[in-house]
Amino acid sequence: MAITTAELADAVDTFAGRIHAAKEELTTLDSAIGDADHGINMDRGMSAVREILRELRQGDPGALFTQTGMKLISTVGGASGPLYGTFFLRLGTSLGETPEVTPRRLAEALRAGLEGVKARGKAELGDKTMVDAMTPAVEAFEAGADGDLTTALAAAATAAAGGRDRVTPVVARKGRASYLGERSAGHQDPGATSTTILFESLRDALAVTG
Amino acid sequence: MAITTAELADAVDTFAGRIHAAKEELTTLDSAIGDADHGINMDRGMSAVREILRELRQGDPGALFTQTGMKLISTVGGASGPLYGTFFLRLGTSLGETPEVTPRRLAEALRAGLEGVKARGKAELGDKTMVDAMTPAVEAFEAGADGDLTTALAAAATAAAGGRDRVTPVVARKGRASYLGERSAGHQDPGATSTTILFESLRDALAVTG
Amino acid sequence: MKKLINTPERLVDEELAGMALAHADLIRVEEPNIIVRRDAPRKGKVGVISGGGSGHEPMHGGFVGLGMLDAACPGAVFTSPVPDQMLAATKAVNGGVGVLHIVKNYTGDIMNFEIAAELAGAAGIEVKSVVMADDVAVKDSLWTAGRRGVGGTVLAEKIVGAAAEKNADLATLAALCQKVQDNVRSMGMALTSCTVPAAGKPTFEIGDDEMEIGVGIHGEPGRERRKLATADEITEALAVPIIDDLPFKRGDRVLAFVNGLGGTPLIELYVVYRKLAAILDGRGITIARNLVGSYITSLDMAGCSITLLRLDDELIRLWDAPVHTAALRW
Amino acid sequence: MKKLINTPERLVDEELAGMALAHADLIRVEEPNIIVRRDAPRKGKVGVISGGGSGHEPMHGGFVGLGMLDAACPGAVFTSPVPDQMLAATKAVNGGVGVLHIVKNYTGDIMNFEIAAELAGAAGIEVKSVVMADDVAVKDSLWTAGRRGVGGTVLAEKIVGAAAEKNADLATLAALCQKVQDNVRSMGMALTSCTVPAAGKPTFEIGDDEMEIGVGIHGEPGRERRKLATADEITEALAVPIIDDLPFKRGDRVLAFVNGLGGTPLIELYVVYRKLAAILDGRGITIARNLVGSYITSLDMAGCSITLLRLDDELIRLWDAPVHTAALRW
Ligand SMILES: Nc1ncnc2c1ncn2[C@@H]1O[C@H](COP(=O)(O)OP(=O)(O)O)[C@@H](O)[C@H]1O
Ligand SMILES: Nc1ncnc2c1ncn2[C@@H]1O[C@H](COP(=O)(O)OP(=O)(O)O)[C@@H](O)[C@H]1O
Ligand SMILES: [Mg+2]
Ligand SMILES: [Mg+2]
Ligand SMILES: [Mg+2]
Ligand SMILES: [Mg+2]
Repeated sequence: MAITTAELADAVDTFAGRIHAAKEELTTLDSAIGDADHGINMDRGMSAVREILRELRQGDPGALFTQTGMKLISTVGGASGPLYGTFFLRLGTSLGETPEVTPRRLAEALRAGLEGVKARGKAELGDKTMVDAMTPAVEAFEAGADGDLTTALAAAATAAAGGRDRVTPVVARKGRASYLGERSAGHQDPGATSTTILFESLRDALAVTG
Repeated sequence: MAITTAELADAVDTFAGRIHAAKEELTTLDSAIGDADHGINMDRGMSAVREILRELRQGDPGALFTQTGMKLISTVGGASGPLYGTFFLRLGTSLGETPEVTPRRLAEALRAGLEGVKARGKAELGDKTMVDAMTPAVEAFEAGADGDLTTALAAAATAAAGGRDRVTPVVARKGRASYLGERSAGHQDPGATSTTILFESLRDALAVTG
Repeated sequence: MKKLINTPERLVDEELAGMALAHADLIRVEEPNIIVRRDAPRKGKVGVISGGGSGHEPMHGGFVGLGMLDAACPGAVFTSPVPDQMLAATKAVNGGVGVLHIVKNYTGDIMNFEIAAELAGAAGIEVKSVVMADDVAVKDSLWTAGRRGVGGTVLAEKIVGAAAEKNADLATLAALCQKVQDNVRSMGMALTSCTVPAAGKPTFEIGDDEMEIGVGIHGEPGRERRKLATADEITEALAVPIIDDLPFKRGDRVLAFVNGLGGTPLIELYVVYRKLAAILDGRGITIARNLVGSYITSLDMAGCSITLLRLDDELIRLWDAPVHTAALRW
Repeated sequence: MKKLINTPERLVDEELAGMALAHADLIRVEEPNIIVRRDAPRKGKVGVISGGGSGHEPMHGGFVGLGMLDAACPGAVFTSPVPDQMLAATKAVNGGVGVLHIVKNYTGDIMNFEIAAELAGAAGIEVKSVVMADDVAVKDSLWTAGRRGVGGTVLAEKIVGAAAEKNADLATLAALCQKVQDNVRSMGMALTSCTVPAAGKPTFEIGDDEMEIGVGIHGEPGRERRKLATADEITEALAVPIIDDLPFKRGDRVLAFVNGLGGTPLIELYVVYRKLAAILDGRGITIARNLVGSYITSLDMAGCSITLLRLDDELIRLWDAPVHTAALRW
């Protein structure tokens, strides 16, 4: 039941496709409490990743994620570039040269990614950032990683969305949204939204059909 | 049946009041084929004239018009400042120190004013400028100057309006409107409109009641 | 209308007060609203003045200082100044060897400067006037008011000012200004209308997918309304009529001036400059000097103008000569 | 959306191409989109670089040249540049004695510069970073992203650049930059939203009778929406929080910087400057130097910002030192 590089590459590709589709939505969310570019930024980065995906598909999962992270760092910019970049880089480093990924190994890698994001961005839970979607998602996946993969992925995606929605009423304390003070309350965070899309992409691409 | 300085001052005052009332209309006309300031310009000048009118009322008609002209020149600017300024200056010079003005003398003075405007602005009949209202107005007044003053003034005002309307369909060849080329056709000229207001003011203020 | 102003009536006065405070080292502001070089008059130096309606900042007041204008006469917004201003400015900069009036070709400017020159002459000051009329969007015809003076005026003021600084005489300066006029052509376009403060609403209506080609600097509508186009297409639409008019020819050296109209960000002007450079390069015309920025504006209008000046060694030398004004300095 | 652009995707590349052509005497543009001083690297001189999203022109690219920046890294519009750019710029200006990164305090800028500094360090180049965070509209708190870097950055780049030109060492320059940061405060306001080209529509909706007080330079809505007010009231609404924050006190000498956000005509900035001068005068604060113009913009946003820097003799001397860049020159 281990996951192959090709399957993980499909997941990355799914994420890229959904980001492209959500480009406007993410940018609109960022207009309200940021600078109207989150969808544009993520789409620029994931489109660049897509271009090297065919090649990455040939290698190991560690390289897939490391290269994805590096590509994001060198094409996205903004806050999301280093953050998503670090996330994928840490995923890659954690997986190392493992040829196949078990759900448990994936859980460890996701944890490493999350910790990387927190170290880079210094955001805490409740600051109203992508961390608020990523943390419950990783925790839910960890909790289910020894059981059924599909179930664990579904739980992670649901937890991401829950985290995203939980901080919508909250006042932002990190990123551009924090400049708005009280006015940021009531708006959905763009980064938490793209993170939810990430976990939904993992769920839908990696789910064991049947 | 001669006209006194006080009566002429009333006419100037009437003109000032009507310009003030027509400020927006004139500016709107100038928006279409000019630079959106004719009403503002004329109102700035005539308001300044109004401030010295009480004093001018004490002197002779020549001084009234000369001072009106000088005030316009030094407060209006634009094309209309030197043109209306010259018009009133020439009226004043023509009247000299005459204590009272007969219709015939007024006709001569208006002719001098018109010639001054043409010399200063070098516009010909049909160029779509104030000259197109002023010329028929002066001619009509000249034609009637030996008859009834009220009738002659009415004819002048009607002729001004006729001249104004005659050049509305025409392509402008002078002033800012000329920059528009063909696009100036179909628009009423702001300066011809203010000149019509001038002759209507003379008509209404100087008309022999009864 | 959204503007950083108090009242339309006080706008020009308050702007001049701000300029006087900000640039006390360069200028003084005197009644009746004239901006005079701090050290004017300078004995033995021809005074160079210009003026016109306000709303074109930094022109002309931002060009008063060493190596450019000795005085500027700002009228009400988009309204030629009154002769009293030009007369006062002429007296203020009169160093005993005459004063040059650089006049943009607008009926109002011409007439008001004319009256001022008559009055200055009567007061014993020799005045020569040169009329700038570089806008190729307007047909050059004896039967109309003729071409408008636009971007070329900025270049003329710099070049003539440099020669005046070196004590060229009045006749020489007038001839030099005429030489600039003879070799300079411009054209502008607008994405939006401007809003005259006293009018309170945009001068013209324009659709979201439309632009005006051939606008002047007073919110006068252009000669033609077209569908909105790309920066490259717009640059072409301005550059080609300019080039063809003089015409500018293979082997010519030019000063290329890309100007913003007041509401245009600098980033866009460089996009236009890039295309302009490519067009000129394609025709074998060399850009020897350039100027990119908002120097002759139309209040808050979004849009740009292009000006090309054919250069020779004399003009290059004068362009390169030191200038120290609020808006141009090197 | 009405802009002089070809496509949003090509905007920054084409702008840089235009800048490279217009200012070939000052700069060169290199992959991956960095603007480098023509004569960099200079042996024995500390390199000073900055960078940030595009859309703030002339900042930072317009400040590359003698006496200011050695390189600038423009990101996509309103998006921090990527570490590759800062790394390449750091290498390009490395004269062997270290490189200073002047970073505006935005999460993205901080992180991307941080990564670049790590990489540069790994490549054996000593890097120090100073973070500019002068926007008093944002509460200064350990619990948030902290204050934004805005107008103070322009002044820091000028002053630090002047010292670097005189071969001050890296530690001295970092301390000097921090000194500017410690003495500078800013605040901005918007009359209109800007339009991010790739987004194609205004970032925020705003009524005809409304304004945003406390906006940043990225079209972020401000802290507060208010009814439109006069220029004097707006100037007061910006100046007082700035003065009270440091606080600036009676007897202080300051540099007063009135900045346009991209869609604001110069005439309006002088109206604001006039009132600012009156406010400072009323509090016994002396304007020793000033800067009025659009130097740190937010695309086509109409609005302004005010920056005050408390000066001492050292800062005045460095401000007055020669500078030759596309946007600042004396
Ligand atoms: N310090 C941080 N830690 C984690 N996530 C952050 C942090 N700052 C911002 N973010 C996330 O980044 C998102 C914005 O990304 P983006 O718009 O691409 O970058 P920028 O804010 O530079 O324009 C926010 O919605 C938020 O979720
Ligand atoms: N050469 C001219 N001769 C006579 N009248 C003219 C001439 N040029 C313009 N005008 C008149 O002036 C009017 C415009 O005046 P105004 O708007 O106040 O000045 P400006 O055109 O300088 O803004 C035009 O409508 C026209 O009637
Ligand atoms: Mg953003
Ligand atoms: Mg007009
Ligand atoms: Mg006018
Ligand atoms: Mg951004």
